[in-house]
Amino acid sequence: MSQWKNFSKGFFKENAVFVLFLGLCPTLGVTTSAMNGLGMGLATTFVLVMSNLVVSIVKSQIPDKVRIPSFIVIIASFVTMVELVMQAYVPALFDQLGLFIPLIVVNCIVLGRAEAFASKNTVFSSIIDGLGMGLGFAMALTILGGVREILGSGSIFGFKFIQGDGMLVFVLAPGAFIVLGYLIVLINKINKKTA
Amino acid sequence: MASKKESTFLSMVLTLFMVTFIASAALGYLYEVTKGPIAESKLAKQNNAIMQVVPEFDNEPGKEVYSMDVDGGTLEFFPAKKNGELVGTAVSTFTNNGFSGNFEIMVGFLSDGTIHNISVLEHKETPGLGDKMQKSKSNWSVQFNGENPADFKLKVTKDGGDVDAITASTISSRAFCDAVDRAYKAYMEGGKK
Amino acid sequence: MEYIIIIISAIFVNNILLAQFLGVCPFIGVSSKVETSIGMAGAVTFVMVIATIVTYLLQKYVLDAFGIAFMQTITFILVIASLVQLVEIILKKVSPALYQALGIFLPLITTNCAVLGVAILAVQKDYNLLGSVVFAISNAIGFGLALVIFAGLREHLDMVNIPKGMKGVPIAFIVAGLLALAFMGFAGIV
Amino acid sequence: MSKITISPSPHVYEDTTVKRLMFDVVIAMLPVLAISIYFFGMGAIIVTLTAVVSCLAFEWLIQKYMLKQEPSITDGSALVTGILLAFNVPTNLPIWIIIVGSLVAIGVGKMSFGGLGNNPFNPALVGRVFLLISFPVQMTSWPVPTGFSNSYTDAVTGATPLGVMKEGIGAGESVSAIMDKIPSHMEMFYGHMGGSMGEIAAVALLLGFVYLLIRKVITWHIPISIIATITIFTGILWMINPESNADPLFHLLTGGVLLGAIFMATDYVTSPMSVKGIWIYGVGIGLITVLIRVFGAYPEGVSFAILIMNAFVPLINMYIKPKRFGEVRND
Amino acid sequence: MLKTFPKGGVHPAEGKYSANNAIETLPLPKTVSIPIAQHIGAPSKPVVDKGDKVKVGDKIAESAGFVSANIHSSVSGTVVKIDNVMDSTGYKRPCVIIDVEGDEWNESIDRSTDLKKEISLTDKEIINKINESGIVGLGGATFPSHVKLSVPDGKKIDVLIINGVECEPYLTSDHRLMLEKAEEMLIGIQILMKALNVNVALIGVENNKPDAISNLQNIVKDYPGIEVHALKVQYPQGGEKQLIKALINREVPSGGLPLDVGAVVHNVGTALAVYEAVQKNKPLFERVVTLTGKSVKKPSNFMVRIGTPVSNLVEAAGGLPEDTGKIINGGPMMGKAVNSLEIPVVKGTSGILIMPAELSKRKKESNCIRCAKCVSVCPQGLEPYLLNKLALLEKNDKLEAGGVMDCIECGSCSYTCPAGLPLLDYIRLGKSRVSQIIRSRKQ
Amino acid sequence: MSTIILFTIISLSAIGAIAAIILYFAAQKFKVFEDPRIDQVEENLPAANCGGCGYPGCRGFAEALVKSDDISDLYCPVGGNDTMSKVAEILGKAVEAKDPLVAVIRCSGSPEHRKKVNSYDGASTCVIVSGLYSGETACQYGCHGLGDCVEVCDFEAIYMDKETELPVVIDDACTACGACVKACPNDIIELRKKNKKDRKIFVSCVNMDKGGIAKKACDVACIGCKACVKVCAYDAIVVENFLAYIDPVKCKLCRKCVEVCPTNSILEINFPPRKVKPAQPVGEAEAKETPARSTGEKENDNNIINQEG
Repeated sequence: MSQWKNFSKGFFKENAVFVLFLGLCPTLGVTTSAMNGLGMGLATTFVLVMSNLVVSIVKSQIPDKVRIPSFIVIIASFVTMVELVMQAYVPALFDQLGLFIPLIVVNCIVLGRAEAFASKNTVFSSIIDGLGMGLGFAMALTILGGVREILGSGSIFGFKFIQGDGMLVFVLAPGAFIVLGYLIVLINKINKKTA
Repeated sequence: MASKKESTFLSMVLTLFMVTFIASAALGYLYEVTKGPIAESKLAKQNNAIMQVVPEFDNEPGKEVYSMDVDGGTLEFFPAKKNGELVGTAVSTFTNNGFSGNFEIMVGFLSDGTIHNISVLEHKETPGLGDKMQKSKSNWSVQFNGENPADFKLKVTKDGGDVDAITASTISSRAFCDAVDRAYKAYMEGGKK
Repeated sequence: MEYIIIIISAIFVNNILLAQFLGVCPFIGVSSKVETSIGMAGAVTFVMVIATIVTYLLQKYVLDAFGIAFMQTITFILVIASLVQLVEIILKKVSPALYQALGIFLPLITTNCAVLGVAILAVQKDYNLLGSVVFAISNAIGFGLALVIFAGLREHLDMVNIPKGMKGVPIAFIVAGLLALAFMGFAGIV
Repeated sequence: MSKITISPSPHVYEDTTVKRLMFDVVIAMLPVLAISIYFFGMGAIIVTLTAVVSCLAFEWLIQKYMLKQEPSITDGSALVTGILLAFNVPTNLPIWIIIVGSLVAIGVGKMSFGGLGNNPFNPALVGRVFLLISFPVQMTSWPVPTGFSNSYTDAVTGATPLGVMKEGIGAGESVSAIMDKIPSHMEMFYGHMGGSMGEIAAVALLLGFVYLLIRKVITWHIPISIIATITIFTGILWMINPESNADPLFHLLTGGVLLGAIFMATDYVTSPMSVKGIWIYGVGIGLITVLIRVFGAYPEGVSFAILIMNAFVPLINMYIKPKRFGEVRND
Repeated sequence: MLKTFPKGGVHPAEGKYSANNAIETLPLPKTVSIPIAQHIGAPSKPVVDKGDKVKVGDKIAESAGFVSANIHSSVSGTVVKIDNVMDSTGYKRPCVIIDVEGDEWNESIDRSTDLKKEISLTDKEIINKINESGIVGLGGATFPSHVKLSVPDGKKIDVLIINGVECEPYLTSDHRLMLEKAEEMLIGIQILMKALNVNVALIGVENNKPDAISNLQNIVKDYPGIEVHALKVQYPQGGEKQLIKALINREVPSGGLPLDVGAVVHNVGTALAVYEAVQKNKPLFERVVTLTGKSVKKPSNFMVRIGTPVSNLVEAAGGLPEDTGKIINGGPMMGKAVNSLEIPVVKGTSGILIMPAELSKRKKESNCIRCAKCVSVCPQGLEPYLLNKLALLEKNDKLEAGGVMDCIECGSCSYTCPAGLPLLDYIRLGKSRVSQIIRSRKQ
Repeated sequence: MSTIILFTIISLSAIGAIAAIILYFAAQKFKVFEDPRIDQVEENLPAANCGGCGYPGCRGFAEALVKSDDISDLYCPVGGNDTMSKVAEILGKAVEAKDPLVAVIRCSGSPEHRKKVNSYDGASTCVIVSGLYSGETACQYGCHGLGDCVEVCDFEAIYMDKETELPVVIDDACTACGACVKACPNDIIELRKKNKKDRKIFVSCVNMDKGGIAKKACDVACIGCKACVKVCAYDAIVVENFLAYIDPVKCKLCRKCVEVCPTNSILEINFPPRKVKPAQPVGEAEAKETPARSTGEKENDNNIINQEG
């Protein structure tokens, strides 16, 4: 597989959110606005890339039985780093994302990629894979956040374009589920057409 | 591909130990590095909130904070001083009657009890409804500014008070009044130092 | 009374799945049959309660005691992962019947953010040990309730002709959305 | 001789069709519509027409262009959804909001599941609750029933008796004091009060109920179980403390209890199949309604209660079965 | 209050056009094709060969087991061949084809019309006689009657139930029998009572046949132990289990037989056949068949020899109407639509219904709206909408758990479904799949 | 080094070490043996979970493969010989190579050839019609045309031809899983050996009526005349119950039988066009024209589909 393909598959063909249905908790939880989605997506991307990198480096040194705990510790370390750094330098975003930052650790994508890809591939392709999957995830979150923001608040990236409120349901829990449901249908359609 | 290590007892424990060792060392170091900025940003946030609700000051209210237990919770008082003179007190107060549970606001009182300004610290109220109490969402809370609860009834008009409720969010408005009222009473009953 | 509020809040008002989006992956994954969803709910309850107790003690006697609260995430997840694996290993040997019923869901639970989420939330909310346990149980019940209702709905959907593009996960999300919409009615009960 | 038809038995059929059932429901709703028009004037007409036309249009468009099916809007189900949606909103709701509601009701609530018979939730209620949460301000300012001359665009608005009651009790007033501020029970009975257009006139709703019973479109079980539960539950609360809890009759006459019990909870598609199941369903709706009304933030809970119990229906159907003939009991 | 079964049921339009037309004897056909399998159970073995001469009442095929029945010639003449001919099931089955020559009866048959009241045979002899005469249930199920009368050890029968309900719309053959042959029928019932050693026999008649009820009630006074009960007009009142429930309030357990609740059910036609066999030594070779339909010129009840082509009946009733759309062997609820008039009348043929084209198309199908009407009309307490879906999705284990084997195929669910769904079609399919599974499990 | 870092390292490492020790001993103490080969085998199966092997899903099949000593009876029709040889390699068991198969439809009774005499008005599935007399035509053996086989095909390898009202198999998509064979109530569909270039010769009829009756019901029915038997040089054709059957193994695709069949019920598919025989009587040529064209069309259809697929 060429590295380009390796990178780009995370956007459509194997998009974590729309196609593989992974990492749904933050996907639904933080996407009340496009900005939040983007922030969460980038945080996850960082963790993904770094954990993929480390896992692919140390893979041969780790016995099978403690593979999963070791991976989890590696991932959790990076998550904690993100946590600390965000708390220090972007406290506002950190407050917005709240609980979901520590929960990156249990995001199935991160562990999934470490398990399925990084533990079997070279360092370079692992980074590319992590970057692709992560940015694909960020893209999905931004789209979802964007749609919810447009419909729910009448703004995009905080820029208000209608007077008053939008349809509030979309910034609340039910809207998250419904928008994601229809987005999946849409992405499937697009994927099928390009296939 | 390099051959995998075998899962012996020693290798398992050793590996896990190594991983946790490195991880914790790295984290510990990072914590040391970020400790300062985190504390700073927290302080900045607090100061920011205080700054919004009281007139200009030059002391560090966060350092002179004192507190008082009221209604099963704790109110914190941040005295703001300019040139050693008390210009106002920021009171962080709470209510449990919010639409979605409790929320916290910061009320700034001038020394006579007049409300200088109010900001919302933390809330879970419904977006588009209760969250209009935030300044960023609407000007609703401005109506409190400059009013002294001594002659400004901290109740929504429906309940016979002087506060115009947020449209369709009487509960949030009522809870908001409750929080302000709690701060006012505490402030007047000995919160004033 | 305090505990009743915790219970009602966790089950109905702030349902962990429908309002807080924790544990959505297994929610979508394991909810196609009522029977399996009951098994999953049982397994989650079990793990959630044990994990909350262990992490509570850990937080109180290790993290807080040493002033290293920032290590919360990493220690919690490590403990939960080991715990789940331990439970799985023991269950497989001790009670194969229970393993058949619950055990197959255990690996899924490691990555169920509901467990970690509840453990962290219980610490954040400053509950005491009993409060934490009540919180964990009621969240688990809330999770189970949503899961079982949802599984019932999905079994119903299996029997009707869903449009082709909507089949499977998309329609599940729409149903989840409508369920969350219905649950909004409980707002303000506590 | 032309070709002989062959088919498995039976060879005769009852003349009831889906269409007939749906149009019977429409007929049963006419008195309610009439009273609404009498009290709210043009607003009632505009809202109903908008809802009906947009529901029909969305159903047709979605079937034709998205699902690529033979459009079946003539079966009357979209018409019923449209009227019910209109019944559940204030008569001064802006047209575009009604259209959004219709789109959600038909598009999300019904067609996403494949159309009539497949949807687990009542489409009209999905539309209404969606609107209620999305546009809380517009959905909770009801025009005062001044009569046919009532203006659509700038009617005087007020709260429903339920809203007034909730506000009052919340503010610590006594029930008897609040009662003085709202219409009498008799006025409520014939519909002289603020509220969504379909829920005000108990007398017209009961008329529709009788018609549906006579035409055997519905059985009495669902409405009666809901009404009985609400009566008993609120009755107990009332007897405990009549000054902080309204009387049962007040609860029955206000809000959407009758509309919900007669026209929406009885929706075939989203109600249980067995009589035992129907009792559980009805009692559940009643309990949740009172729970929300008395303890919750919303003054009215019928819509939510029905939607929540809709969600339980598959489970009820799965575990509550009719007693089989000759069933060997193990107990 | 009239007695009835407690749960479900429908009331289709009755359409009993031929109720007032007395039974006519149909002229002999030119040839008859007598299938060797006219009953439930093993097909009989032919005992005649091509070229043999037979008389009316001669045995032409022999019972091939306990659950099987003898077949007798219904005409006199020459056996032309034994060949596969399509019967009412649509499959080609072996038939004995006889060219009719005159009408010469077997000498042993008592052709007099005198009533013979006293019963001289013992219970065992009666059962043997019934077996010998090839009597099967004439209500349509065609279960060999002697099997029903041979009560297994350990079972106690205390009541005989006679099914005169005729709940199928249009059909009137039992109705006419109860009017015209009541006396013979009652003696037949006494014979059955003797064979079963019971003292009570209850005749259930649907209340839409008041003349038959009053006629029977008049005569029954002379027959101790026999009672006549009018029943509510409600389909499927004539279902064995429903009839037992309505008359003696006992519920046949799921998967069980009437025997399990101490009852045996026989049709009125069977009772008459028993009388003729036991008292007149006349085997079962003719029966009453209703030929009716909305457009039929002369809706009639005919006494027909077994093996007569259906076309002969149609002819005698004024020919096939122009607008014929469907020809049904049996009643409209449970009968089979056939595609040819050349099929022979068999022991189980109670009527031929000719439906005009306008009535023979089904309702247009639409989505199930889950109105639960099917659940409320199911006399067996099943959930047809669910069984239908499960059968469609081939979920056989769930079908079995859902009680598909309890379905009596009465058709009430399909009849009532406002969406016009072919519920029973699929349930029947699911039932056959499940019964196959059950059978293979037993092996 | 600050104390915080020290505490951090000590506590986390301790937790990690303790967890590892506990897990290690638990794993030792509560060991349950599970054959690791099951996973290996499963990885090599196509994961279509179609049930074509007769087991519930690929995992079930994998377990069966590992457990049984002789796996020659077990066969994954979807994965074919490649998969089976891989599996055999893993398990160290021998596997016989099987001829690839493809489903063929043994009925040519389009409305053109087989007149409809009744109209069916019931649930739209072949199983139910098959319980009702002969269905819409006088041939009770032939295709009912309601597409039960299309319904069950997981690979979209069958579709209903609207004109002929008969199902058509897309050879390239067919995996010979046998689902359609099971679904057809009239046993019309047969899995036959796949020949070079998808060539096929088979009797496209299952009518077991006597010649006259069969012919009356359908123009292209096999009447059991045995003309094909006489002309076959390889003993590949047998006639039983008035119906011919060509043994796919013995058949050498010589096409002689196709020519002699008086009702054109033997089909040849995907063959190059025949050389035109010069000395053919005019009448016979005319009689043959219709069916010959119809098979030609079939061939074309197939080609088009192959290109698409």
